[in-house]
Amino acid sequence: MNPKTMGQYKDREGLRQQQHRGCKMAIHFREALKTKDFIVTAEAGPVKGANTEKMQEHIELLKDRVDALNVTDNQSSVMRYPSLGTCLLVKEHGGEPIFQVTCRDRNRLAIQADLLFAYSRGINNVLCLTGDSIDVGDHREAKPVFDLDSVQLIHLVHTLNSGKDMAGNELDGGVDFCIGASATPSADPLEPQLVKFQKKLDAGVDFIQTQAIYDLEELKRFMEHARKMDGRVKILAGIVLLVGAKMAAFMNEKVPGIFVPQHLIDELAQAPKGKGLSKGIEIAGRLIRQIREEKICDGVHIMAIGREERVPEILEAAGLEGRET
Amino acid sequence: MEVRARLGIFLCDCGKSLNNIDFSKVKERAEKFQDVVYVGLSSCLCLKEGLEEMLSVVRQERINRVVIAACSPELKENVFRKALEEAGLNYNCLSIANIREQCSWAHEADVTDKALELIRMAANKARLLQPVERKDTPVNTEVLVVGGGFSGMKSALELSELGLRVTLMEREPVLGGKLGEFEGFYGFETTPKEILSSVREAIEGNKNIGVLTSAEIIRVEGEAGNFTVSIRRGEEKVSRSFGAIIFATGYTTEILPQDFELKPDVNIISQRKLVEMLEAPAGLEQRPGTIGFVLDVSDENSRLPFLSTLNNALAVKEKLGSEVYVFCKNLKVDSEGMERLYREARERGVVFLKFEEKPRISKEDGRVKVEARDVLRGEEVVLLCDFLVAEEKVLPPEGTQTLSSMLNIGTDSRGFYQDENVYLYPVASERRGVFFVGGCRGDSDLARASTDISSAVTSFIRLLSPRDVMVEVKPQKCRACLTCIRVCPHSAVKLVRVETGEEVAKISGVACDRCGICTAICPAKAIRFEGYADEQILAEIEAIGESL
Amino acid sequence: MSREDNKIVAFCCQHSAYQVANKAGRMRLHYPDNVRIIRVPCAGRVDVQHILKAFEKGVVGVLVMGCQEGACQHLTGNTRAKKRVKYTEDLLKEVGIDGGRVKMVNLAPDMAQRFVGEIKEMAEKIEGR
Amino acid sequence: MIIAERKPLEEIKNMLAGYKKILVVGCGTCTTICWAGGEKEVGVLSSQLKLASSGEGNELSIVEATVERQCEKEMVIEELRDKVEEVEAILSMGCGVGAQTIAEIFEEKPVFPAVNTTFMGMPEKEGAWVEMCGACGDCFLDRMGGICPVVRCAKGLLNGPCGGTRKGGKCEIDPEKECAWVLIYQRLEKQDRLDLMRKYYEPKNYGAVQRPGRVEAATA
Repeated sequence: MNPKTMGQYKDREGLRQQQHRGCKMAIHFREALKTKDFIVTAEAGPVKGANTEKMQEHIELLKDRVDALNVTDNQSSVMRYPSLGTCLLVKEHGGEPIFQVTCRDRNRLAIQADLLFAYSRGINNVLCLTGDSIDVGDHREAKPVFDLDSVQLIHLVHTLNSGKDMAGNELDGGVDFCIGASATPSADPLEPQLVKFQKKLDAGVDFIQTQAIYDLEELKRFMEHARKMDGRVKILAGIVLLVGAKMAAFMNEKVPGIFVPQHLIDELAQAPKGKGLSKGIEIAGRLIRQIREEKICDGVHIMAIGREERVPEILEAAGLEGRET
Repeated sequence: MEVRARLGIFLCDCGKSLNNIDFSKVKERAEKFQDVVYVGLSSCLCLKEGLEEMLSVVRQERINRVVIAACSPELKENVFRKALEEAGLNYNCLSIANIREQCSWAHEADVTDKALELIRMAANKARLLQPVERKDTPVNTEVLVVGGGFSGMKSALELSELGLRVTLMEREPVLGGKLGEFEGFYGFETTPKEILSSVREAIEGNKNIGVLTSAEIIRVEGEAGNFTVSIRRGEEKVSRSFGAIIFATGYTTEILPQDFELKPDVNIISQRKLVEMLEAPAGLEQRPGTIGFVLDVSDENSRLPFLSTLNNALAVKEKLGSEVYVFCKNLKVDSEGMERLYREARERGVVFLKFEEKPRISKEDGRVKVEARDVLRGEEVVLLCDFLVAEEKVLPPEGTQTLSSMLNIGTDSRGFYQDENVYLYPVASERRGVFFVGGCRGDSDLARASTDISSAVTSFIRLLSPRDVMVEVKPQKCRACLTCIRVCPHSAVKLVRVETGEEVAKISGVACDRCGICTAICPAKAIRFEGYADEQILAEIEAIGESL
Repeated sequence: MSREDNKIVAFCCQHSAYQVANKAGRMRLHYPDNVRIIRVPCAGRVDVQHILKAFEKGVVGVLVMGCQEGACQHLTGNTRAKKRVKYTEDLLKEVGIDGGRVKMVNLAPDMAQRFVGEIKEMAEKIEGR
Repeated sequence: MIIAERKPLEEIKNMLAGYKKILVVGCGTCTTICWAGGEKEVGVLSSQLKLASSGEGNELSIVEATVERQCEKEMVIEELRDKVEEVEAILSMGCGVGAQTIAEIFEEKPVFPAVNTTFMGMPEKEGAWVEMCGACGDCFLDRMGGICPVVRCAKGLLNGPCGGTRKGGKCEIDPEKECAWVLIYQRLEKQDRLDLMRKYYEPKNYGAVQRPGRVEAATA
């Protein structure tokens, strides 16, 4: 579709239908949020380099198994193939992308421009993030931008949705994004995080994808708070695939905001040699199953960092393989 | 105006004993050093004859800086300084080259060249020495004694006997402290209560001692000779000045410490409870047949529990006639008279049992059952006793940490004042003019407390003598960066406003302990330490370089 | 180079190391005679500049000798000296003077043997430089 | 106060390559107080330069000076006028402002910075400083419990902590550093003013100070 013609669609719904022409994916993610009992999203991590073959394989493998595919934005501050570009690939393959936007690398001009471009290409979902610090990545001498923070970014997307830019100028051809944000259920202390979480809800979000969670009690406690704040928003629990006891211990020690309980580390450690990953898949499946059965939250977001090809196994272990998307 | 240095070098061969130095060569070469007007050799510079000769030369040659090449300075420096003052020279115009211990004796071969270099180092430094003025800093002679127990009251009395004013402060409404909690000192005619009341009486009748009860310190500012202490008494707050502060804040005991895993009970009791029983034996329903003591489970460092156990065991024997068993790991009898107490206790039939593993304690038929393995006999012992007296852990009193940070004075690993720093031991602290006596230095007995008190009083008297200001801030160079205030280990530096209105650091001559840490660290080089000033140390270094 | 040109400066705290040096002399524990002792009131008085100046003047090794850790009359004097010695070592490395030529030594007043050992070690080190 | 750090000697030596006579100038104000370029540091650097150059058989001639405030033209002129004549280059141990002031006055001589100016900070203890202010030109400490997230939060966030906060309220990038937002929360909670944190803060006006910044007092 030619972006120049976008302006002619005054009716947003019409615009959306126009964009969906020819898409294989049955339901738009916004619809899935409304209609599905249990929502499943997964993460597609862009590669370092211009060879997109592997990503395309992953997209092809996952697009019909999940409700949407998140595309990370220079994840962990490591420079990669762009989020926006990968979202386009997802679209080309008929998948439903969630465009992850961080505030680390672009100022308010660049972010707005990227969002306009994304929408013009049928990318309708955006996950608003602050972004990891430059210091954890591979370009530590870069200038951190952080012109906006995640809450301001959510407000910004709403501003664009209302047909205006941040400076109050009218847009020729508006947008209508489905907006998501993140949350950290295992933060310590939790209270300051909850204040910020409330601000995100107040700004108006359609869905929340949490950081990795392993302790379901912690998740339940968080959900209690979250439901009191807003009963409507859809909350997807973040599940990061563990590949072994070592990784779990490493995450506990080094990755902020993540806590793997000792019993899971022990379980991984007891797995036979070379079976750590299978054990990790089993654990992820079990967690997802429990979340779904106990209706702890509205869905899950699977992050199989670097092992996207194993996601179907996780879904199978969770009893979700073959469900309608 | 700078007076040109006229250096006199006095060599001493220590009774012709420093054979590996060729003194004639030294003399010949040293005469050529800059500003030297005289070089002489003596064999007994430190004796009357040598000193007199030196003095006459100093006068004759109008020598204004003296270099002595002899034994190590700490041996005769004061003798030489005094002598120089007789000759009308400031005592600081002396620099000593240690050619004996650190030269002749330290090496086997001929060390004439080394000796010469040491003398040149001393001469270089001597040229830059400045006469030191003795400043009589006014010192407040009133002392604040904190803590109205035995140690505090005794300190106040001793100071008042020297004619000094004392304010005695106590947190509780009455004086007395812990002493009353002891049953008696076995073998002493007077009881602790009698000692206490006689000391208390002496305090009350003493014009030199003011007593403040129910009083607490809220702030301490200033330095030795001039402390300002803010004190709270109920609603009232007062600020008073003192020359020194003696802390006698005592100790506290944790009855049935946590690590003992015991709960107080009708028949698992504390030493204090036992003392109450012993004071009024008539109040007991029946005379206890067996009394046990358990010691040394939670704290091996304290002496006090052993002392009270021995005293109380003997008292039980005397007043109740019960059977007494003492379970302990190690018995500490190192305080004065304790060995005798121990022997007496054994003679009187007190049974001591040595365990390695913690005894198991349970209740049986309303009595206390103690099971332990006696390692000396090598057998299991089971004792049923009517009362079990449990060990008390000796701890610093409440508020010790608050005081410690208020005073900027550290505590040891157990939280008591005056850790084992050899230089400050026993009663001094890193802040001049602040002393610790008695129980607040860890557990103490009357003998140790009395020694503490005497040392503190002596130290305070020494503090009153005038001191020379050796370390000074040059106000015009000071940038008020507060570095010296932050690093001074003796809290001797503070910020003052000078005439120009600027704030600069100022070092108290009385509180300063002359370490030079501030001098080394000052980023503006604004602090001068006479005798160890940068230019003086560098001049010594220069002398080493010159011969290269 | 003769030993006389290879001089060592030892800054000695008057409370400990200076006494130790005297003790070594009294015990006639001989040590290399190229060491020059400078008496300081506390190791904490020794400053970076004093050490650098010694090297400027051609001295080839510097020892800063203070009290045992935890036993400084001025509490932090010896630990500050240790930090300063470390820093000076770095500064000297920057000008091409290898590490190990400045050393902090902690001594109790009775450690004469240790004192002599440290002097000998430094003397050997600079001889082989 | 302005905080600075001495540059590595290698970098300074490279700047000075080819110059024989150098003036090393300290500043008696900020860089003295932060131990980077006061009279003492001037001495240390000069000593080091002499040692390095004599090791290379090419001894530098060094003049030392310290100006009370290197950012004040009058003080620089007064202190350095005569000394500058005998040297070929000037090494400034003042902050970037000081170095530029000297460069502006003695235009014919090259001026080199011997320190890196790092931030505006507060002494934490002797010899340690922490950044406190980023000179954003739009102060909002009144709403932040007196804690500036613009520089004390690694990301300069305005609406609360990022998800990277570590256990115990430490910063994502350094477990030794406090999370500014946890501090703000605790401070406001103590003052019973948490409402301030719950409010939404619009993106900051980063154009509050127009570069190059210039302020002129209305009464000047």
